[in-house]
Amino acid sequence: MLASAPPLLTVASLAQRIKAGAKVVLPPDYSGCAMAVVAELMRAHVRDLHLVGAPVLGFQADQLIGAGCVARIESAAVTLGEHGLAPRFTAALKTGEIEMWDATCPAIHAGLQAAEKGVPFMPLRGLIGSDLLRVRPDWKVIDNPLAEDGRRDPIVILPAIRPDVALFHAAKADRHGNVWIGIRRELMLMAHASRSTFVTVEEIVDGNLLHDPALAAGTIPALYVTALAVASGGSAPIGLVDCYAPDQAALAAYASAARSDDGFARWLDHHLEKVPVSA
Amino acid sequence: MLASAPPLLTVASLAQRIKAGAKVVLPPDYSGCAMAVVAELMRAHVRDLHLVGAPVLGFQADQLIGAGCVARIESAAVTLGEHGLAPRFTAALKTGEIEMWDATCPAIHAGLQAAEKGVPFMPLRGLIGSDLLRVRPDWKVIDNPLAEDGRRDPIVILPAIRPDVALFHAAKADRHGNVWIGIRRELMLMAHASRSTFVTVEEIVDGNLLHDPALAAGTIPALYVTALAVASGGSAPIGLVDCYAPDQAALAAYASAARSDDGFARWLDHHLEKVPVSA
Amino acid sequence: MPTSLAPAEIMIAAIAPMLAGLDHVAVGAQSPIPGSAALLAQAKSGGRMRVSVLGSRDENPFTDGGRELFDCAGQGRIDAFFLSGGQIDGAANINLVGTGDIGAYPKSDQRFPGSFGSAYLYFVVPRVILFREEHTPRTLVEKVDFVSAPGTSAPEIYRPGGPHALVTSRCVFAFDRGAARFHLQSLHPGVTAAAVRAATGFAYDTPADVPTTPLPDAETLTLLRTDIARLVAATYPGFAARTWGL
Amino acid sequence: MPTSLAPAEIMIAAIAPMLAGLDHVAVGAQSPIPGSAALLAQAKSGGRMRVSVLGSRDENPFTDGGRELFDCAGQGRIDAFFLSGGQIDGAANINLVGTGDIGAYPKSDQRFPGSFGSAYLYFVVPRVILFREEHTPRTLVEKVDFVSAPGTSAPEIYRPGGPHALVTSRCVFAFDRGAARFHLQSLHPGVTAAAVRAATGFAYDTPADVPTTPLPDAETLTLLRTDIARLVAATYPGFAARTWGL
Repeated sequence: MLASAPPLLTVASLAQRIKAGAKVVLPPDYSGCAMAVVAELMRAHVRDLHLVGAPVLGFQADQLIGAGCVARIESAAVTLGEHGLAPRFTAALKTGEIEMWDATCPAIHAGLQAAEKGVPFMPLRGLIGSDLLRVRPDWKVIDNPLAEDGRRDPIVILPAIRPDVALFHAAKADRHGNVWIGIRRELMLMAHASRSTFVTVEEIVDGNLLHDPALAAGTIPALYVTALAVASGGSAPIGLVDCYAPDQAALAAYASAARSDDGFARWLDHHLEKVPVSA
Repeated sequence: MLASAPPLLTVASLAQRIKAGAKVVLPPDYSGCAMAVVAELMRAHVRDLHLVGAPVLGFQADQLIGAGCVARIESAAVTLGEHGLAPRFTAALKTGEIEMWDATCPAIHAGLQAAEKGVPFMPLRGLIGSDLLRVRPDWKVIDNPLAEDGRRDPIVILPAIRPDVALFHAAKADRHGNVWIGIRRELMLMAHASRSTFVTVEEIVDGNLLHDPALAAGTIPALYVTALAVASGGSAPIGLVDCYAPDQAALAAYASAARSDDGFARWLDHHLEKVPVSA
Repeated sequence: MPTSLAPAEIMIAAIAPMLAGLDHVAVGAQSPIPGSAALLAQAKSGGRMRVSVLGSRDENPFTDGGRELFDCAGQGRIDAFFLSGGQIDGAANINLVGTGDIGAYPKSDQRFPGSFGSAYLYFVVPRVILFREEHTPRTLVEKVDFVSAPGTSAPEIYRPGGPHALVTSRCVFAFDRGAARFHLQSLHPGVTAAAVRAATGFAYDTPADVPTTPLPDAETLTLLRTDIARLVAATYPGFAARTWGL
Repeated sequence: MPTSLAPAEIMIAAIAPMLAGLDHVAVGAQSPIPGSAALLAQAKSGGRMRVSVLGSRDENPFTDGGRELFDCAGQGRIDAFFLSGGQIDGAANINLVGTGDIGAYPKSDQRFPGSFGSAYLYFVVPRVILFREEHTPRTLVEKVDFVSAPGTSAPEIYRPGGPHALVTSRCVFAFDRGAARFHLQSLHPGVTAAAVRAATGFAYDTPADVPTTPLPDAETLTLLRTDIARLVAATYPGFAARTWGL
């Protein structure tokens, strides 16, 4: 089994596998964000990423937009939460630098589930009458083909969302490449739906997570994992539930600095200096 | 929180909540089967059940059919596994006593997921050209409405499966009504998809399963649980993974006895004598 | 009657009775006022009410990932939810995307974070309570610039849910789904109907006699400022600090 | 050349090379012969091949419930799977439902357990290997009475997968998807082409020269009877006892 385990890379070499133009699905700030990889993507000036929020985006997206790495955002929201609006996102929309595919949370979950199931679309209730349908020409209203005898029942169908890359951070993996995510099942959905999955973890543990009945229930099997890297503190300053809390001062400092182009540029220089080159 | 916990009943009074004519979804033999409740349903001669296999059925269905409790089976298969064909099922099909809705495993999963998501249908690949479509008029072939410019792309859509009752057995629950199922996520899907969920467990544990990050990942929250009962050994003789093994001798004895009407009748009398009235 | 109620406390006290008798109330992330109201209503129900608070360590019961809240609502298991809007209009349409001509989308004049789950939950949760502290012609507009989620739908549209009321820092509006229109239900202490009219960008009905928003009795206020405040602080520490100095 | 090969061992040895070079082979519950072949092929790959065995404690990697095998196949992550049939016909249609006139459904003459996942997996798994020990005109029929899953599909049908070969206790048939027809690929030791013809209810092509099914060399047979047999015994104890006395 070990021979088929995904490779254990450095953070930088893992980041190098994420190419310009890739469609990358990222978790929300409350799940596991691979901030160490985000730093490497910014350092490498990876271009034209299509970021998908599962289902919303925060600091990761704002930073990548500020660093010029993003061509398109597909998300139900982009926000720094209690730290306010996402300033680089807002600025980039104003300049027209990025394309925006506004969505609603369950539509993104449904699109990822369609990819997970290998079906081309998924139906979803709601949405009809929302201007989201005006700005999302890829979403379509059909009449429910199973509606009772001739009754009209309009319903929206959404295309599958199949990202090239799922990228996230988790507490632990084993040497077989199994990754423990606990109740953060959106990470499992991301891995199932995506062509490749890159994960950073706090630590590699001994044994096999799938052989422990309690841990297995919260584990993404190695067969979905393309490559791993150890990044201790890899989701700082956003934090990782049950491991470390958000660094609110650092997050506030970012939110403040990113309000201007210059402020962001200074923040980025300083940030990349602090993140060691791990090649 | 305790005030909103589902009630803890006896096995018999839990069984009494499952009414004649109910659409009841049951797990396969390798998941958790509430055999103690099945015995009470047979004792009470509950009639006209519509059993849904998630996605296949085994001993539970064969026994309930033999006891005259079943009007319809909806399943991808009915089998006693290494103990052979399901004899009461086979006999009831011959007499026309039960209606049969043959399916295929992923179609049942998809139908339950449609109910879980509150959508009226789910698409599924495959199936076209199968005679299952001839015997399942509720399944329909449509042209994928999102197919590229005019290309024909036939695809099957399946109606949601919304059972009245999900019934299963699990290793443990807590006093809040949360039920631990580990990797047996089909049980969670069943609970999400059904109007009511009845669960027997080996034991009630102290504390709150949702507050333990490892156990929470394999836990069905109490909000989906209608009522619980403690049934130690409640899935014998089929067995419960990590708790107790199948009693192959008892299973073989059933498979042999159930080959004839008389043999089944004797087995049932003897079986209900052994299962104490718990009311 | 207790004195010096915080504006947030008046809103909390106004929302809580709207939840009485419900089985399951869910609250989105970063919604401390609805969250406090739901926890208060739960305490008043003797714990019979289930309250699910997204982003809470102890009050979040979900174990199937980010989709579960929406699936749960789609199953009909959530009786009430809360939505806000950068703009809210008189037909209870809400805008969480941005202001300005939709033809210029996505170059909004002012960009909001995005629609979150509103375009779905507004349709399937029976009792959606709108809340917005800022009650000005800027937030309560005649017609939203972008409909994240519509207040009402044509009869053929599947819609078991929809708006119930709008609670602001000045008053409570009740919503009539048939008429697709708000009416002024109650005024917070010290607020006049004329002041509400001046601060509101949309048309609504005003009954001859508008009562004052019922304020919490002493017992309720004590409960709110002690047990509930402590629960709230676990999920919304900043809000609890600002409101109750916790 | 080892003597006294069990019939099951010949089938295992015939299937294993069909899996060479694949990344991920999945095996259904109660499929000991394909399961043994997959584990043998995995050992031959130096562990590079991933094998997922449903119902196995150690070789089953799935953590998302019963649906995951099918989702995983739909994602294109399963390269080979195995199906059998109560009836299999010359166009590789398989019948897992029952015999007799379909007009009498569900009152089959002989009822089989049901279609399981065949009506889906046959379409989406690139290399489906059919297996059936009993090679008689009763099992290998001209036309199945009920098509659980069709062997081929019209060009407009989404179908990345389909049948690759049919392995029985007598021989190996290869399947040509374009022609929708089997040809005799190899005969197990001691079996004649005429005997296969007499035992087969469907038409197929027979090349002028039909080789003997390659048998395992001594090293492979030792591997099968030691390490692989032990792995197999953990999931299929009855089969391992019958075949290897474990």
